[in-house]
Amino acid sequence: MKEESLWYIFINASLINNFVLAYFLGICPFLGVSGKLETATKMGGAVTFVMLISSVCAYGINAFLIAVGAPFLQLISFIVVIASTVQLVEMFVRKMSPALFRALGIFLPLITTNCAILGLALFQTQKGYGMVESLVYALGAGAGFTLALVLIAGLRERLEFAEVPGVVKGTALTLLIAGILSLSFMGFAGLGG
Amino acid sequence: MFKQTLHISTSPHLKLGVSTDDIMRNVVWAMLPASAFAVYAFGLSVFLLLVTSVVAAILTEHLLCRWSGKESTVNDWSAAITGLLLGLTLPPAFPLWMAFVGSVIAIALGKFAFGGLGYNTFNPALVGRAVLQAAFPAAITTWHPAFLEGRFTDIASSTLALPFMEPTYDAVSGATPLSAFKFDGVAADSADLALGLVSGSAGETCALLIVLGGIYLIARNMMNWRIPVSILLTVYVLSGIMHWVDAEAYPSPVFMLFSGGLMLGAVFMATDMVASPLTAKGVVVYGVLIGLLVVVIRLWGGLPEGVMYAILLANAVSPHIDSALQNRVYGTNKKAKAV
Amino acid sequence: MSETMTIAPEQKAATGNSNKMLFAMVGIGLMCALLIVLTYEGTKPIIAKNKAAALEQAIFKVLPGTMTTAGYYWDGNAFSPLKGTEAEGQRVYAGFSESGTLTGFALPAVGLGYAGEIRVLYGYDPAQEALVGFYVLESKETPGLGDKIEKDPAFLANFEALSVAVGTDGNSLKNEITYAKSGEKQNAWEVDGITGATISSKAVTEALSTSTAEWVPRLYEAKERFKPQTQSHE
Amino acid sequence: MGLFNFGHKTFRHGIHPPEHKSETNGLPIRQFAFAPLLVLPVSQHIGAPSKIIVREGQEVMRGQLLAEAGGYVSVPLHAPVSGRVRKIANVPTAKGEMSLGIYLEAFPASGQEVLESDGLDWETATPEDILQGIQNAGIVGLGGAAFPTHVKLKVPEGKQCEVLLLNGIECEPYLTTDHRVMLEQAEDIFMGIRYLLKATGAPRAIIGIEANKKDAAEHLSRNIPEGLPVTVEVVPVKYPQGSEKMLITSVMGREVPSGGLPIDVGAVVVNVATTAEIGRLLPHGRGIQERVVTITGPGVKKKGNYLIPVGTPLRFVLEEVGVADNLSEVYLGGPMMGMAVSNLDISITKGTSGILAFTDNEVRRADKVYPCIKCGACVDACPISLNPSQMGILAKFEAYDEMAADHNLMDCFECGSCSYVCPSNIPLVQYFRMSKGVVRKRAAAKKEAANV
Amino acid sequence: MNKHTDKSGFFAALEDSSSADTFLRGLWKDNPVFVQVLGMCPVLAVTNTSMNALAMGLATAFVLLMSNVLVSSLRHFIPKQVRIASYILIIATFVTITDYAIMAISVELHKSLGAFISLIVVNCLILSRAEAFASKNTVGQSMLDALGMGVGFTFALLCLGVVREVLGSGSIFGFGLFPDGFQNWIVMILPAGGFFTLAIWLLLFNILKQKRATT
Ligand SMILES: Cc1cc2nc3c(=O)[nH]c(=O)nc-3n(C[C@H](O)[C@H](O)[C@H](O)COP(=O)(O)O)c2cc1C
Ligand SMILES: Cc1cc2nc3c(=O)[nH]c(=O)nc-3n(C[C@H](O)[C@H](O)[C@H](O)COP(=O)(O)O)c2cc1C
Ligand SMILES: Cc1cc2nc3c(=O)[nH]c(=O)nc-3n(C[C@H](O)[C@H](O)[C@H](O)COP(=O)(O)O)c2cc1C
Ligand SMILES: Cc1cc2nc3c(=O)[nH]c(=O)nc-3n(C[C@H](O)[C@H](O)[C@H](O)CO)c2cc1C
Ligand code: SF4
Ligand code: SF4
Ligand code: SF4
Ligand code: SF4
Ligand code: FES
Repeated sequence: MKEESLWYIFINASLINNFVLAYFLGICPFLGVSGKLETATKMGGAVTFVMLISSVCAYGINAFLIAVGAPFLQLISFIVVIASTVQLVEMFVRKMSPALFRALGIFLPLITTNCAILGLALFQTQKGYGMVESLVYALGAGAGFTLALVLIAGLRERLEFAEVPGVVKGTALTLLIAGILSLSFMGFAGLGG
Repeated sequence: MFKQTLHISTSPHLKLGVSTDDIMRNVVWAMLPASAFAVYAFGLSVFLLLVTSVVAAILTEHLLCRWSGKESTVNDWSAAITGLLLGLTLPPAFPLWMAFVGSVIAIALGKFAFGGLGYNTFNPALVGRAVLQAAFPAAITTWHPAFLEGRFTDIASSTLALPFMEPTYDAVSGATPLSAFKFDGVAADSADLALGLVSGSAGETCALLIVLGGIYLIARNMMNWRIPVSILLTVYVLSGIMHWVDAEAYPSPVFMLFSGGLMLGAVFMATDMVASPLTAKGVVVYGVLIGLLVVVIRLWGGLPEGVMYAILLANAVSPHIDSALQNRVYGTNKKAKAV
Repeated sequence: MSETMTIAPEQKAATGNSNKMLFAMVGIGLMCALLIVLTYEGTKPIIAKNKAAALEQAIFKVLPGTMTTAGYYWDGNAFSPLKGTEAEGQRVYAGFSESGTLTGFALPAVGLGYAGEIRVLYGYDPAQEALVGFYVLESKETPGLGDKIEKDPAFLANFEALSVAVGTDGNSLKNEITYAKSGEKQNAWEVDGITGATISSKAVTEALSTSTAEWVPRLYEAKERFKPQTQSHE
Repeated sequence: MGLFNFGHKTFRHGIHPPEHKSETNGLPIRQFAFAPLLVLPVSQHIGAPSKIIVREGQEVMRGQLLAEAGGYVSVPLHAPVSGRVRKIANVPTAKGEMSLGIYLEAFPASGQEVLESDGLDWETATPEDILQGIQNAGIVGLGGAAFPTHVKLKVPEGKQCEVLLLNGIECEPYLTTDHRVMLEQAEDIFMGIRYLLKATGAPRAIIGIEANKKDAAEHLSRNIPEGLPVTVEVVPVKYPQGSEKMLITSVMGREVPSGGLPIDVGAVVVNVATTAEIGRLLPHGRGIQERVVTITGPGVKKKGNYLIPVGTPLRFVLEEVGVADNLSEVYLGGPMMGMAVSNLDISITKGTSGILAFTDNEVRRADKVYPCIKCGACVDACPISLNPSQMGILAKFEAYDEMAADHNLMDCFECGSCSYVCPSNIPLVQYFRMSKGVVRKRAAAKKEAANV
Repeated sequence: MNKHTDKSGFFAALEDSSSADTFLRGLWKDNPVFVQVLGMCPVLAVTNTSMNALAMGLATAFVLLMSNVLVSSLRHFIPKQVRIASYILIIATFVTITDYAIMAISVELHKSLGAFISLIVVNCLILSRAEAFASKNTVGQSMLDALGMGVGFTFALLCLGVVREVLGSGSIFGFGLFPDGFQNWIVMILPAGGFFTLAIWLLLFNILKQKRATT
């Protein structure tokens, strides 16, 4: 059976099956913070950061649950661990780097209930990725999330001063842009294989 | 002596004198040779295809303006460009009803929803095509051969498919040079490519006539030459390097330049100023990005052709290019202050 | 009715607070765990049955005439009956007819298609030395194009008798499965592709080619040793 | 040619409007007729108005002081002709408002002689003497801005003038006054340079000239007096090279910092006609009475470069040169920065460098305005490298503060290059003028609020 | 047991006119998808067929109902400091239960909903109802609220699912709608189609709102 190369895992998670544009994960922060480029970039960074950490945690938990024969606790443990990880990261960042905390601070709690993080944990388990593969997967997912967010933010900033018809303004326009972007990302299909 | 009252206007009192509708009208002129060739090569079906897409685009623009209580903007010619370009990028025997749908989407979704002329962040014609490609992937990848006998009297059966119905394709159907290369490893002859003696989308086959239209627009200062030049140069250099590394696996740079929609895209679609960056530097970066994406998608992606996706993706990046590559305002850098 | 309503909060002052928190969390945790375990235990047999039925369904599809199946895995040297913890890539299912004769083997294979992985199950009949069945387990290929690999009768006809004869050396195929452009199939070991879905049909071909090259010689050699499950243990 | 460094030095961006200079650049400067009644506003310059010192009915000699400087940033006004002060009252001005001024009735047989006072010898005069002399002569910038020249020449403490830049660019289409002045008044220019070098303490002077006036450049460089540290620099033709910032960049390769003055990069810029005036007037202690004006445009019959007394009414000028019947627009100054006038009763002032008359045939008016199509033409035209496209959109959405804060609105010097090139006919520079006004008003209001 | 606690019964709550309002609010005026724009991921991801949309809607409604009931009944027992943690625990429990239940009902359905069943845990609709409503109201009221929101959510999912399936596959709940040879609009069942369909629904709502505002 063909092994997925690390390169493929990365390209797949970031471009081909972009978490936001193809898997619809993390749509709410996507709609919420994609209005300004600056916040979009920070949110992307925060999500990638948490993804990397929770990816490792999820890998460990899953191995443990399988060893003890309690797969039914998977979901509950993932969500508890992600929530606590975010708390810990928040505390840690606040202590270690107040500047980084100011930059990421308000975004971290938001991430707890972001399905992209939980989705990442579930998918990597479903795909049976090992430790390194999981990390690369998390990196790709985070990069793809950030890319989608940053692209939309640029377009939305530009459209702030446009004669957009009143009924399209707001969420509808963001969704239309996301749709077109999602179509554009279809061009990456088959890459990295 | 002075019978008339004098008019007051604010300076400057001189105008360069080329207005937006002039530019748009000339773009249509510049596309006519390639369009005429498309009709010549593929016959009646393409004639109907182009008429349908143009009429649908103009109609949609007019009705949307009416509906939203604005003055109709069809006489700025931009809707005609969108319609014609969309038609030129579709396969020759593409069902007319699908082309109609594509034009409506191009104008309504690609242009009007963003605020109309000047505000569309993506190339409207390509938005229309991208939606069509995702909606009807089979129809848009079925190629009709060029120079069939009787093409001026017969209409391809798929062209006249009933609305909302699946088309039936004529048995004869050709592969494009790009898919022939990608899937069968056969490279077409460069001269055939340049002259348009191959199959492909209606308006993309004759590279020479497209270049001619581009040169006309550049000469009249109605098009930014940096965009096509940077795209084509990037494609040439990158694919040249790959071809040099492995001539078996990668096609020659000349093949890359003249095959598929690259010429049409580089000359008429990437140059849509509305969705491209503003500054000279920005435009070059934009062109290089498109060239890069085209090469990557063609050589390593799943699809044989990637010009449409490359341009749409570059459209999405262009606000960032714009903000990163603004000109330095006179007298505001450190050097000026240090003096 | 409930005590919580009658106990005024101030009665349990600061000291009691963390106790209460602990108590609440543990209480809720226990209740949740109980609910989950109950559900898990309650649904386990049904789910297991459903899954087994789905698998059998698929196996029946790729091995015509099969009535019973038995799972095995390759431990590196020989085939042993499944224990249930083996990786999917190691598994193979043998099918038997009503009379207990071997109808063939069902194996999974994976290829990289247009929109990601394509998982298929195919049936190999050592008696005919050919693939006799094919079924797509999972694919994200484009509907209308790539999904022809599941529906296109001409394409599926490829797998009614696709030759995979074992070579004279016994550990490789005489001819590996190869791809041919639509309508250009010449030999019994070639897969006739689909126009407009070249990528997907090539991916299927490659998946089968790789998998058969590895498994078919092994299975062919050991074919005598597979018996219906009741007496399968060797 | 080797004489001067030919033509690669220039500034970023800019435009190339049709020049239309050949119609008048071969015509020598001619004295214009005296109008029977001159109209002299006391505010012909930037700064405080002059203070009138004559009475109604008083007879004055040509060159006599009519009004004295109203402060430091102000200059006196001299009588352009001998005659009688008919009235002191409000006079019409080009801006469309009325302002205080003098109606001066010329004596029909007015003589040519001019009242002189004590001259100023450039070799013995101190810099302060020269600055005072320049102010006394009523000299303001003849390049168009009409800013009192002595103020500009005063080098602030701690700054040093390295180069005196003579502006002989004349980049506005149609105008040829500076061209003729350079050809015909080289002596005066060099004399003026002597005064200016002394006044500013600059060690050398550079005359900047565009390549469409090579004859002038050759003439000047051939006649540089022995020992005078002057060089001539020819630069490629491009609008708005005549703006002092662009000129400094073209010739010296430096950029005047945003919000700064030329002296911040060691330069003082003076127009060649201003310089010639200084060289002509100061040795004799005279004041400005007349200036060279190019009268041209498709609606003018007798085009030419005329020496016209300050205060001559526009109507008189146009009647003398003859205009077409279907006259449509008249501009004071060049077509790029000049002002359209509707009232022909206004008069020539010290700042008037040209009079252009256009007929209905030439004026392209009320073109349809399209949305900005992001063509980037304006971005490639703006010599300050602003983003007029974005600013135009912001102005449309009335986001003035954002324009000023993020887009350097206040650095726009209103050259109009962006409006000239815009295919969508967006009134860009017009938007920016208005926006700057709003921003200034808001800043003033804020300041006031803070003070209260 | 006094009159007060009596009132908290489900049927009593239903009789109350403000309770009917509680129920209807989620359906229309405060529709979680079209008005509050909450829980968007499943809305877009699993609405490529009507069946998936319905199943996802019902699953979410079930979790919402159960967790609202539990949170509401335990509202005096759970200390403030750990309430969010308890809610998450409770929600995760019911999601796990739902997950296994669906797997028991149909492996096929479970496969097509994929990880999105598990992702109900982080659907903020549920957490926000627990926090904003159930923790402050009686069991009966909370049930009504959950039902209203759940039905509203399901309704919105169906709005998308039906449109996407009809155009994208030419069928509704798997039953063919059109004569043979109908051209499916495949884009509708692709991710982009999800974005577009939701955008168009929001657009329609906006137009409706505008119409109502002008009349
Ligand atoms: C939107 C879109 C989706 C596609 N999906 C598939 C697919 O799932 N499988 C496939 O083999 N080809 C797919 N293709 C077509 C391939 O890109 C390619 O054109 C085709 O496989 C070439 O086959 P041919 O050379 O036989 O025409 C798709 C194309 C487009 C535009
Ligand atoms: C209030 C004010 C003060 C000025 N002060 C000075 C000055 O101290 N030194 C100077 O060289 N120019 C000064 N200027 C002149 C300007 O820098 C500039 O030369 C004048 O506005 C004309 O420039 P332009 O013809 O390029 O528009 C001043 C202008 C104004 C309006
Ligand atoms: C857009 C623009 C164009 C100008 N063009 C000229 C010009 O061609 N010649 C000139 O002498 N001054 C021109 N000026 C004025 C100069 O900036 C500067 O004020 C002048 O050369 C100073 O000399 P003056 O004070 O003696 O007039 C221009 C100013 C602007 C803003
Ligand atoms: C050189 C040039 C290329 C253009 N290319 C396109 C194009 O590819 N697609 C399109 O819809 N409009 C194109 N237009 C027309 C116009 O810019 C378009 O209608 C606007 O994008 C609509 O706002 C082009 C115009 C010019 C001048
Ligand atoms: S997990 Fe829930 S809250 Fe997060 S993006 Fe998805 S739907 Fe929205
Ligand atoms: S008017 Fe202002 S913005 Fe326009 S080109 Fe001139 S300096 Fe630039
Ligand atoms: S020149 Fe006009 S149309 Fe072109 S970018 Fe500038 S403002 Fe827009
Ligand atoms: S918690 Fe989930 S549903 Fe709620 S806003 Fe966040 S992502 Fe969306
Ligand atoms: S004419 Fe060019 S600056 Fe005056």
